[in-house]
Amino acid sequence: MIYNPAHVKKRKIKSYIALSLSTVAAFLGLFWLGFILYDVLRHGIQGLSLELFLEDPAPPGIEGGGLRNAFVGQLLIVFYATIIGVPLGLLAGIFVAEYARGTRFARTISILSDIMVSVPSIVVGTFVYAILVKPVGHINFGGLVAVGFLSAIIAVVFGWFLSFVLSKLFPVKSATTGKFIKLLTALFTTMFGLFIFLILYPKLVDRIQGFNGWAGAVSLAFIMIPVVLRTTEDMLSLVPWTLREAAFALGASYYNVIKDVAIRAAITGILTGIILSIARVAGETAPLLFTSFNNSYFTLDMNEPMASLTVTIFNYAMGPYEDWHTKAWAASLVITVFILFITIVTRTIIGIKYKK
Amino acid sequence: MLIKPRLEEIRDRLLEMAKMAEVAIENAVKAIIEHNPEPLKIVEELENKIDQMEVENESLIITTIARFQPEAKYLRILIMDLFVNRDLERIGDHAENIKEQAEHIITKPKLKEYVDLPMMTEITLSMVRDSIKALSTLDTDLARDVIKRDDKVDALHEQIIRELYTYMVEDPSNIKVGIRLIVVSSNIERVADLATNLAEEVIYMKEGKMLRHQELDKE
Amino acid sequence: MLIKPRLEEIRDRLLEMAKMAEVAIENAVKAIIEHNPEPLKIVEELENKIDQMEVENESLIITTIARFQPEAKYLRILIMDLFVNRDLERIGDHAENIKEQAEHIITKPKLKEYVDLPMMTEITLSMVRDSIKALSTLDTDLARDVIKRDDKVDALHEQIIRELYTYMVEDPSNIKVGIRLIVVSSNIERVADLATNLAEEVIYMKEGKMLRHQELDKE
Amino acid sequence: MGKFLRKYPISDVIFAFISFSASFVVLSLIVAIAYVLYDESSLAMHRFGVLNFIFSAEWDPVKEVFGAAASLYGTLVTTVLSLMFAIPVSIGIAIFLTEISPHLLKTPIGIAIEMLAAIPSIIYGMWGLFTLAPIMANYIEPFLQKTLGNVPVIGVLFQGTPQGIDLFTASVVLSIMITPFITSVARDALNLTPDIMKESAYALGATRWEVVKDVMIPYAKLGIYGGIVLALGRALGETMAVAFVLGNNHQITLSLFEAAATITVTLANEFTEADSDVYLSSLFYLALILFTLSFIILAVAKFFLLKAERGYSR
Amino acid sequence: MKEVEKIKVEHLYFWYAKSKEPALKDINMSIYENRVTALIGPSGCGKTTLLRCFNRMHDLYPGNRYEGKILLDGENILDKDYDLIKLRTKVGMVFQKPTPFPMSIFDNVAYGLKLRGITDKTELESRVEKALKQAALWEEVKDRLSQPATGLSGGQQQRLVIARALAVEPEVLLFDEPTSALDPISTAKIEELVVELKKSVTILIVTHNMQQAARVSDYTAFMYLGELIEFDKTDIIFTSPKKKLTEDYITGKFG
Amino acid sequence: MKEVEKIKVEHLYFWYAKSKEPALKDINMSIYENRVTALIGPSGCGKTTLLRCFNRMHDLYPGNRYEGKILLDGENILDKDYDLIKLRTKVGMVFQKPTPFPMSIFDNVAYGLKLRGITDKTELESRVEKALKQAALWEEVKDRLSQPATGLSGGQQQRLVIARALAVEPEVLLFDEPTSALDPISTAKIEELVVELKKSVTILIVTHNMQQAARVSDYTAFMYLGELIEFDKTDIIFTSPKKKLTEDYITGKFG
Ligand SMILES: Nc1ncnc2c1ncn2[C@@H]1O[C@H](COP(=O)(O)OP(=O)(O)OP(=O)(O)O)[C@@H](O)[C@H]1O
Ligand SMILES: Nc1ncnc2c1ncn2[C@@H]1O[C@H](COP(=O)(O)OP(=O)(O)OP(=O)(O)O)[C@@H](O)[C@H]1O
Ligand SMILES: [Mg+2]
Ligand SMILES: [Mg+2]
Ligand SMILES: O=P([O-])([O-])[O-]
Repeated sequence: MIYNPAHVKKRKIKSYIALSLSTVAAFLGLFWLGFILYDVLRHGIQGLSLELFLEDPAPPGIEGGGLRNAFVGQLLIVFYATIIGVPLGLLAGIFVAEYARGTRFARTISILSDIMVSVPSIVVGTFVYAILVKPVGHINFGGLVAVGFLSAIIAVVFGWFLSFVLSKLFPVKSATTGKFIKLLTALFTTMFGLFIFLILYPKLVDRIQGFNGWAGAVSLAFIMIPVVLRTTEDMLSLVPWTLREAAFALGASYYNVIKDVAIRAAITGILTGIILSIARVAGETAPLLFTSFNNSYFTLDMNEPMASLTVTIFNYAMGPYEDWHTKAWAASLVITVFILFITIVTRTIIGIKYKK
Repeated sequence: MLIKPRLEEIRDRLLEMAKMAEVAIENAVKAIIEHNPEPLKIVEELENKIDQMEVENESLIITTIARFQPEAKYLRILIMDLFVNRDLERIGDHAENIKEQAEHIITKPKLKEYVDLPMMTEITLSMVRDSIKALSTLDTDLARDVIKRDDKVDALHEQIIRELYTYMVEDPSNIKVGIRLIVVSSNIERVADLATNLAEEVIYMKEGKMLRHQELDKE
Repeated sequence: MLIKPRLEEIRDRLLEMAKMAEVAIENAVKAIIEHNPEPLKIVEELENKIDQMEVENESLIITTIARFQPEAKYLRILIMDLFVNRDLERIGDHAENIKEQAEHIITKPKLKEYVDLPMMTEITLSMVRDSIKALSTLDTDLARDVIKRDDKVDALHEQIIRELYTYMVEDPSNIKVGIRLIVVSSNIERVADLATNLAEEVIYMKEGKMLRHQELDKE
Repeated sequence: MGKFLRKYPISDVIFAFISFSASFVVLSLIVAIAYVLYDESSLAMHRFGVLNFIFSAEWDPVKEVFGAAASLYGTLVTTVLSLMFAIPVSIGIAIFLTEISPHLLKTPIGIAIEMLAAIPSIIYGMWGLFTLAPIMANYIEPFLQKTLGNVPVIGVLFQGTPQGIDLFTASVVLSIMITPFITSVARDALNLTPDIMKESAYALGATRWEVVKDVMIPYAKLGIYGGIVLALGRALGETMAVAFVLGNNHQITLSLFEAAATITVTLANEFTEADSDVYLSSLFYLALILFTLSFIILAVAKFFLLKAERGYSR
Repeated sequence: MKEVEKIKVEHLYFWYAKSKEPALKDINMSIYENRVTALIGPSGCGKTTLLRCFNRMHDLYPGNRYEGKILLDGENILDKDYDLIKLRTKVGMVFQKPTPFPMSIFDNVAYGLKLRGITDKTELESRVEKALKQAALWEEVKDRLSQPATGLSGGQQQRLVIARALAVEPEVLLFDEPTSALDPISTAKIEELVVELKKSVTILIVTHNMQQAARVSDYTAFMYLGELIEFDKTDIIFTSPKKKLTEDYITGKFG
Repeated sequence: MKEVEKIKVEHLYFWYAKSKEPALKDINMSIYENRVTALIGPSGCGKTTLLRCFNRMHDLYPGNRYEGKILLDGENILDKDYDLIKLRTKVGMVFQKPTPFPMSIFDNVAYGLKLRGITDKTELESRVEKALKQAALWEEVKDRLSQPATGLSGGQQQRLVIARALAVEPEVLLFDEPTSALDPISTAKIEELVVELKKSVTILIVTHNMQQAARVSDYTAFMYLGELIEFDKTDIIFTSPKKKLTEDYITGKFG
């Protein structure tokens, strides 16, 4: 036994000091959080009132009014962002985690998504400005692409529904008829997608003038896509591979394996991932600054500039009026509470499901 | 417990073998007592069967040890089975030895009416029977009883030799048959020893205690 | 391989035991041939040691099987060791039997100068020695040689009985000693059988083949 | 194709194709961003060149002369400074969370720290403007000036009139923002140290700190680097948190107590006001530079994290 | 005991994608009907690889290549035209770790049946019950068929997976170290089940645990470096193998 | 063989934090110097829990509570005042999985020595060499002492960890299923090493593998539900245990 009491004592003191410093750091972190939340709460609560949610803003410099336009605008933008971003991210995640598992393509996509997740959101804003806002009056290439996406997604959702209904109506008897029905469905879906595109294009793109709600939704969607893709991929790859092999060994096709086994096993994680991505974009300001811009009037038309909470907070906080500052704090409180609530709830769910 | 059916199979085979050994001894001695070569045929036949069975059993037991890697109780059972198997085969061998002597003895006139020999055989066979019974029921009381009976057999054996000796001295023409009868008696005595062995195995099996080379009373 | 030292320990103990058994037989017969009770003391002593050792060995072997769960070769070795152990103990028993007869024989005058008995003993002891040698070197050729020598011993045994028979017929006062000498000869013959057994074990061990109950030549 | 169809059920073919197209979107997005930004900034690139634009500190919308140096400088200073503040604190927190905190507190404190990351950046900005800036201007900055301002060499950093709207405040806000990123990556990395790894160090008679220092930190090293680089990327691209407290002043000053500008702040404040093509194109040019920078840095972070992962799985 | 040949492997070679060396070299063996055949050998010798040839699991990954023949009831299942779904109906498989699908217990067992287009409820129910009974699980789960399968214990999950495989009435069942993730009690249960099941199916089992092979199998194949070294009755393999390599492995001289 | 008592456990109870039931109940046993003592029993019976009492590993987690005594060389190591660092110098430990620190091979072995303030290079070198030789690893690593320890194979890593424990010259060595993560060849090596090491240290080994206990240990303790059911010479435990519970466990009726 090699043992020296004096030396041991020295080591114990050193350990004590180092660990105390770490504890101080942790409390510093907690201090900032508490400080910020306390401030938001303290100031925000003063501005909370029913009018805040029910009235549109009063003209600048005049007291009163609310932020109804911004609340509604925020909801619309986030809603459309979700509609556009989630299916794309989800499908892409499935492709990367399943069909392309282990290939270089899959690795490239997931590394690129990781990078995309952290690309400065303001850069995404400038990008969307360039494709969806600026080219007004010119050939609207960006709008074309955006509407293309939108119709494709609607068509796919429709096609899925169709195949589901058909399979219920005509239970598959033989493999050949099954393939036939699926082929028909696929063709019909494609036609439907084209049809939607032709209807939507003039309706949406032609009427857009400068800043517009769609642009905001699309920029948020672009931020969501990689997030959803990565969580979907991660959650799917947490599903043990042997589970899929077990399904294959029973004679299932890969589509069946994905639908019946892989997605089912990963669904909680995927859903929480989606919700977290919504929470994430709900707090974004920078990408909206020059896409959906701002609008002091209430509107539901996505083709017009649209107010959002975050941009409103920016403008009001920078503005000269005390009343604006109070409103900005109140809006901050609402958005913070919303995001923190979602975050905590979903993280807890993930924690329960995956950590244990 | 996948090993259990195997153990039962072995047990059944040993019981069958014991029965055969018992019948073989019985018939070999019967030929002498009844002065009749007929029962010897049965002995011949049984002996072959026993030999064959011993080989099969041994391989079965060893295979079972190799495959099921038994511990404690099951291992003790199997090791006991291994010895029981050999002991039973030895009983068969003794039947064969007796048979060989009997073939000669019955060509000569009968020396006398046998009294002690049937009695000794009877006790010995009861020992074989009971040791086998003790074995299949793991009844150590019965096994201890078997071991005690061995003394009786030993005494009878001495008695037979003494008697035969007087016959031989009386009439040297009896010597040839006398010697053969002594050999028969020795063989029966050996069978009783083997039955004692079996009984000891049972006690070892059940209590993990080795009895051999110790007096039963000293326990 | 943690089992190896155990196997060696067992092997060494068996060799030691074999040596003792051999010496015991040698001395028991020597007492008869030299008409001298002195060597019997050694027999007595060895017999006790052998008995004790047998119990120890058996427990050692079973413990080794239980603890090391051997397969294939090692299991065959240990099973063989188990039987060898018992066989050696039996040789010890036979020495004891011969000793008992010898005690009586040497109280009577010598029947004749023994010629066949020493020869038979010599061959038997050579069989014991060689079977043990075969065992420790796993030399199957030697083992086969041992098995062949058994015929010689059997022949000598017959020869001895025939000779003694003439002595007994000539002079009935020889009968008592004659019977005892026959018993001695039978015991030696049994020892030769056991040596044959050992040799067969070796062959089984090495080749996984059971020889018993088969003619060697038929192989 | 015929053979392919025979081998795989049609449902597989359709689904694989659809999901492939979706995953292709990600790829096209990155390329599209790079291309569009390049395309839009080509006017400015033509006029000011590359190196010239990067190293010129002049930013004058009236004269239509633009250079990125001032914004770049602000970006770099705030980033570096915020990392300097955040790294020791984050690692301290991570150590506290993995090794010191009582089990009951681990989850709540962990969640609390992660909540810092979930708070929208605009809240940081506002809080920085209304709460932190006055505190900085009235207490902390004067104090620093008094104590460190006269120290040779580094004293330069603390000159000027403390107003709270400056590089220093912005860096502090940023550091609070990125702390949870480093913390959570570092904590996860530290947590990946298997329990028996730690226990075997304890079993050798190590103290708690020795276990952290000799086993856990080396074990988590790559992960921590990755977290730092990730945080670097965040700090670089952060907009709203600094927009309020930096003042948007295109100047290069050694003093930390001066207003300045970062690329993001410039974009946020001026994009909608750009009234000439060159002005807008220059802003796109800035965005392109920022995109390139963050792309490179994030690629590096990814590299570290991947390597770390591979290290653990071994 | 009359032995009927169920599967015959002839000169089987197998290459994993991208590897030049074959993972299986010239395998020749017979698998007898209603017998348990065990595959043993040191880690990496190709046991799993061989097992997965029998239901062409390897076809899931592009680039893997077979040569030689595997005759199942006289038909070569390695034929390009052999219908994989038919093959996997005939040849079921159970994996190392239990793989219950994220569905109810009932749906797990019914899954294979549903894939085959059986939708009639009463038929499904009776088949599920039969399979669960065969897998000795019915008594334990009959009151909670609609609960998620993940709530079962490891050993129960493994029996569920066996029931799922049995539901489609396979003729051959492949087990890849089915007990290596289980505790000893569950292991004993599965072993007994395997011995019981051989009455109705032909069983192939890969195991790392030699004692397990010794306990449950009728035939044992010893593999080494992708080759089949010895194939014989289990009784013989474990007491007097013919090949030195087998003997060394069995007595524990290596892996 | 004269048996010298190295450790004496007297009426030891142990509670995990938050659990009311003790995980160890009234354990009484002796551990003899230069002997290998094996702890066996079904999963969850408290083997690991008992083992970890001997170097007070449980103290790392707050709320765990001991009662009773563990006398090491006559001193009660459960005393509040007993210096843990001293205890852990006397009592080394080796875990289920190899735990090489992320340093070079040399530094791994030298780590414990450095902690204890040994900085002299030649002394370090000679001690490291000695420990590596004791752990039968010297020959395999002497040419690459400065390479990272993670590059070693699993079995080598485990021997490295043993060398690391040996370097500080412990008097007792605790092994918690040291081979459960290893292949059979490495397992055999570790087992031989354990038997060899008992010449210089007293060894306590927890193992799931009964055969391993049978092979390496001189004494075996059988535990069940937190109690010590039987403690005796290994020879006796494996051939004729006194208690029915032990017999049932040994013959595989449960766990
Ligand atoms: N997907 C794969 N690609 C390439 N080589 C592989 C693959 N899977 C296994 N191998 C190689 O094939 C050989 C046989 O592997 P296999 O998994 O069949 O061994 P095994 O006998 O089942 O071993 P274990 O007992 O460890 O499961 C090994 O050398 C292995 O490295
Ligand atoms: N950290 C813990 N907190 C509470 N209870 C525990 C803890 N660790 C183990 N236990 C409980 O203590 C009992 C004994 O556990 P222990 O790990 O000692 O068993 P073991 O015999 O080593 O089992 P195994 O063979 O599975 O390793 C078990 O019932 C277990 O559930
Ligand atoms: Mg015979
Ligand atoms: Mg344990
Ligand atoms: O880019 P932001 O996170 O500040 O919106």
